Amino acid sequence: MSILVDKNTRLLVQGITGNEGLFHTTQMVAYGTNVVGGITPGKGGEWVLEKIPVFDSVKAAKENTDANATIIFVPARFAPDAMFEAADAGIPLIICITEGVAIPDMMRVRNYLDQKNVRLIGPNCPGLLTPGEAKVGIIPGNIAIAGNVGVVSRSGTLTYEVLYAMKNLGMGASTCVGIGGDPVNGTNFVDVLQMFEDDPNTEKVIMIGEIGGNEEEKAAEFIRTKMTKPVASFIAGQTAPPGKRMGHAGAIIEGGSGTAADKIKALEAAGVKVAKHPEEIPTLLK
Amino acid sequence: MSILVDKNTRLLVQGITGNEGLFHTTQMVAYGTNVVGGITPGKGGEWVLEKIPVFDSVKAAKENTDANATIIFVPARFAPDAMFEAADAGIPLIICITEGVAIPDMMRVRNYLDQKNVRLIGPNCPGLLTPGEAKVGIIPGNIAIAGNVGVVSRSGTLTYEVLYAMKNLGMGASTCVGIGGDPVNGTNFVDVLQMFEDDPNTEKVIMIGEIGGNEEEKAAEFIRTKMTKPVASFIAGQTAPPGKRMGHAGAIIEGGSGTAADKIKALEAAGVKVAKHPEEIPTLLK
Amino acid sequence: MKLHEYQSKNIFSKYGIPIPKGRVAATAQEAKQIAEELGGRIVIKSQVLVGGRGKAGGVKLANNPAEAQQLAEQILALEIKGLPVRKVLVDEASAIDQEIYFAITNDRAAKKPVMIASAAGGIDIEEVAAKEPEKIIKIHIDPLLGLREYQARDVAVGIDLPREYWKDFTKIAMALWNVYKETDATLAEINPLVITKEKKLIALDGKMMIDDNALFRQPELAEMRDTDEEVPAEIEARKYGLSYIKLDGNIGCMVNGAGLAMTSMDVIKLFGGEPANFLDVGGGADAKKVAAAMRIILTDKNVEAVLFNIFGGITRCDEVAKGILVAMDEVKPKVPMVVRLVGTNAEEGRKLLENANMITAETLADAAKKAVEAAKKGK
Amino acid sequence: MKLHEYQSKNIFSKYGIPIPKGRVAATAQEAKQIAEELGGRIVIKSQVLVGGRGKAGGVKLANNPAEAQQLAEQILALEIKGLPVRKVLVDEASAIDQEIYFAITNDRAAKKPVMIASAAGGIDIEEVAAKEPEKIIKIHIDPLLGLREYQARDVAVGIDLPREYWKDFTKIAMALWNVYKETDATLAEINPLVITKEKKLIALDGKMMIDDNALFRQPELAEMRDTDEEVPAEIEARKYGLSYIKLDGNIGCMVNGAGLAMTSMDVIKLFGGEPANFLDVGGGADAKKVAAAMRIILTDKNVEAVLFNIFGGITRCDEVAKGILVAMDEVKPKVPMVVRLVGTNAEEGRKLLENANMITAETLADAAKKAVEAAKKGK
Repeated sequence: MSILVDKNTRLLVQGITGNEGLFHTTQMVAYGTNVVGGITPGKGGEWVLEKIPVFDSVKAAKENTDANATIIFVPARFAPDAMFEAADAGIPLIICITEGVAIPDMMRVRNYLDQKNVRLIGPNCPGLLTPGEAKVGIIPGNIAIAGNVGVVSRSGTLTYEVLYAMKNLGMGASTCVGIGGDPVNGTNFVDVLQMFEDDPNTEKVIMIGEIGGNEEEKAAEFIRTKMTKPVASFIAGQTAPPGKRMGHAGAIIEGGSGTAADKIKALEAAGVKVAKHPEEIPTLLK
Repeated sequence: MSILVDKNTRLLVQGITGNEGLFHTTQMVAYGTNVVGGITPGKGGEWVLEKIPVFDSVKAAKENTDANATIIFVPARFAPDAMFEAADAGIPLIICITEGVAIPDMMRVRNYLDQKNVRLIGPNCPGLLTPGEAKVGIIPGNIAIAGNVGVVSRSGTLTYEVLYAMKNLGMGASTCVGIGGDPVNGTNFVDVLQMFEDDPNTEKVIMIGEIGGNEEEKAAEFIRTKMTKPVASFIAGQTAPPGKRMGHAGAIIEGGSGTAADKIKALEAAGVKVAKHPEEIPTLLK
Repeated sequence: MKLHEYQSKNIFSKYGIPIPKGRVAATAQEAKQIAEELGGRIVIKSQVLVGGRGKAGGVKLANNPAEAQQLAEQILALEIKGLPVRKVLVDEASAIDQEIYFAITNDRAAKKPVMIASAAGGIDIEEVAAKEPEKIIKIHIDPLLGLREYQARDVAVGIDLPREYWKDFTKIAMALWNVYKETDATLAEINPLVITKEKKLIALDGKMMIDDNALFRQPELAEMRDTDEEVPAEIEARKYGLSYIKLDGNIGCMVNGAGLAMTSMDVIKLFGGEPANFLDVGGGADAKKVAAAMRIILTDKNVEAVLFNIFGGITRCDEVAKGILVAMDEVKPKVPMVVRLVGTNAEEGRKLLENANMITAETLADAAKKAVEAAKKGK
Repeated sequence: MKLHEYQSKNIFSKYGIPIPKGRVAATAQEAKQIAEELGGRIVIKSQVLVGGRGKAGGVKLANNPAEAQQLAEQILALEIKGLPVRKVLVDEASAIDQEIYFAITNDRAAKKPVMIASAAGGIDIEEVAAKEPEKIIKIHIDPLLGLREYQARDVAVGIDLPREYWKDFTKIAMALWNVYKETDATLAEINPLVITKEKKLIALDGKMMIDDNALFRQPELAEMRDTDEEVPAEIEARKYGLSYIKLDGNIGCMVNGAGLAMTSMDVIKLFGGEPANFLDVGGGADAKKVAAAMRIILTDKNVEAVLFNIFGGITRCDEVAKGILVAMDEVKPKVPMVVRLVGTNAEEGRKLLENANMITAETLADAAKKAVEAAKKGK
């Protein structure tokens, strides 16, 4: 068992013939992910890796492959349209890897997708990995082993650090979910924590946060009130300089929250063990 | 019993201090409608008819009066905003009397309201009348008596003709619903027919249509397949010249449908008796 | 409000849609000058706000400026479906490989804007739609979100547009959406959108309609209205917020509400008469409006009787009665008048009209019968 | 990207928001000329992209052109929070009755734009927000529908704006929404929006931030970037799509991914070092980017050791290794380098670096420790 993706995932790749799309499709297929089709407008009818059909639109791909998930590798300026297209085609799970999507676009995407009952992971995220079943994203497959620890993270490569440290300790992951670090995105910590709480194969959870926003604080509240499974955490950015200030408005909206110290305090108050460096996290769950 | 409005309706009037708003508020109150408040931005704190408080916003009015319906009398260019405001304030039933609202605005309003589970009647409609209980609109109260015939109409004054003819025959209405004649509006024939079908106090239904669009054809299909109660109808516009053509696109979208002859044919095929002139309709249900 | 082809195409061009080089001319001499500037083969196109210009001889091809002048002269002398041609568009001619139909309009049933496209564009598009509906692509647009590029591509795929044109087509579609949205159009139509022999997409013809109810925020477009193309009585009616359409019958009608106005016409016909017009005085008609309405009805020489059918709601019958009195005083009508007032303030209205020389009626059927009879007697 | 006050206010004005008369000047002489044109009392405001100008003496009131020249001279000689003042805005002075705070920004938690307003505007607004949050009004905007007028009125009601100003305030709010939306702003702030003694609403000060990720479709705004206000290394970094922030420590870092970059800094600190910078080479970093990153790090004279921490995902370790080799060849660094490569193509990457003179590490903790040690040894 796992969450979000597994052996039954039938994946589309939007931007499959691009550099990154093709590289990571190759990696995903090598891992055993069931990539059923790809989309590159203007290249419909071609084939990728000799067995994956390319379509001109997500709609055509969905009709021909009965896909139930899609991963997006298109450039930032086209990514919003790709997300709209996937949602309109009725794909229930969208993973957007692309980084650099404009915030105004993401606000529109998120508000539109919320009406459609579509789950979005990302953008600017490493995607999903259910070790041994499906790799839907760019997390290197060989750095994680299957197990019973759910991992959720706002960061990309920092997540790899943690998975790698887990593996070195012989600790496996049920599913690793990279939700991405953008200010406006799809799935958040609380959504994933709820899924891990409900997943019988997940026994413990690692949550990797960073400075900015207040998603970690909300997660702490959720853990304190709703979660029965143990959670360990790490918050990146203790030494980071304060980010660009959004005028007075930023201070008014975000209030005093958002620092690493605040987040660590909230998490520890919720009974979460917080590590000093990423390689320490798995040891806290031993 | 009745549909949509009755003695328990707690009504707000948007544009209550305007000419039309004030005139019809007076008429509605005289009829016995429970008008609990009005809205005119900039006139909050004033009173109308010595007992109806005026508020600056629908939100304030809702909070202070616990209103469950609102009627809109503001000029066409402000009507879309008035509908958005009412929907956002959580009013579940909006009746918009205003005529001349632009179609692009109404497409946005309708698509937004559909997300919010808000019922809109109109715009460009005479509103609702449940004889003896509530008059929410501009239908003259004295032309209808209470009874068991549900009336639904796309037209304004033509509806009055029919109610008046009914009264002259001693036939009463459960509720009369003027849905308005605009190309893009809120509630349609099928919605109201379903409500009448479900209303134990409605035994028969009169439906008054006109040329253009295909709502009457859809209603005919609904009557044929879903309705058990007898329906009589009249379709206005048999001698009308063809309307302004919307280029080729209009013909392509609307196809051949929309003429009075088409609509009458569809209704008769569904077992509906169709009158030759409006005063004849009630006699068809005797 | 309809826009002329040249007006529509100028708007298209402003939004980045390629159109042929050309300009509008009011005289044959001007047409010649434009043809000289353009060089090469020229199309002369009558600018009238009706369809079927081509079949009426209102579109011609000229090989040189002299010919352009001669053909412009012919076309400017035409009358198409009753409308005299006052302007011609002088465009450079294009060598056409394929004609595509492409439009954005509002789909009232879906409550959404819709893109319509077909590989079989040109003048027979309606026939294609009727006989081979599978050749027509329709894609709805979310009015809150607007057109998305993938939808424009879906249209290109749907009409089997060769791939080399997808990018340009998508740009044109996005531009046409901006035209439609920003002008409050109810129709923005390119027919044909052509692929030229030089492998370019060009909007050869354009048609736009603007929502009259949105003109308050489109002052520039409102000024484009070509009143030369309208019946003077209809212009006059619009000035007063009346909705008037002239017909061929002998019984003038003034009614409040479009539905009741149509019904009144239907009932006149049912009792053997012929309506002379459609006239809706609208909701809340005041004395001034009613007086204007009466003047407009009576300018029609065919009118032999007038039927007033007012059922008061927003409209108050006493206000209508006042308007009738003002107008009678001013116009001094010689035809019989049948009046029926019911509803809001009907009593007061009837009292006001007591001393006017008018036939009164209780029901609509009764009123229609009396009007038909009165018209016959008058002869 | 931050805009200057004068740039923001020019944009406001273009959208119909009233601003004081005035212009920007680069010299005291120019400031005097502008003051002469304007007449009356004058405000001289330093144009730097940091807050706290007033407290730093960067905003002064002048009674006449001569005084304006003198004060401009003083202000143009200032350095505010490390930034030299290069321009001043010369505005006519307003007689102020009330200062209002009004802004539109994005609320990441709500995933929506939000209007923020307070009757207690001015420089102490953050203190108001912290101590008297009830004095701050926040109203969210549906990003698909846009700001609706009634919401703007709700703001006016919420800040107890006198009724006579509701209409003008609503216009300003709708205009500011258009500014925010059409410029892809993340912040459009008017502070203060003042009611003048002449009973007018005027945007006395303005601040805007544009989403860097949207600049591709805002070419005019992108050109407004004032690179004079930025650290040269950060400009250079942006050119290569790198995210670089200079810090005060001695250990340079090059990491892929913002989270891992911050973590690497945290771990350096944990083991007794001080990071010299934040540098995220981003996803899919190629050799060119990596070489640029190394050059940028090494321009910082404080750097005594460099830590490369690359965990391959989109980024391929072999590409990174190639970049390091190119850069080493070019820059010939004299400080010790600790490199750690894990993940996609890590093996190939390590092989490429085998013959380069670099310290390698297995874990991040190990790498950080080695870098801290190497820096110490180097002294």
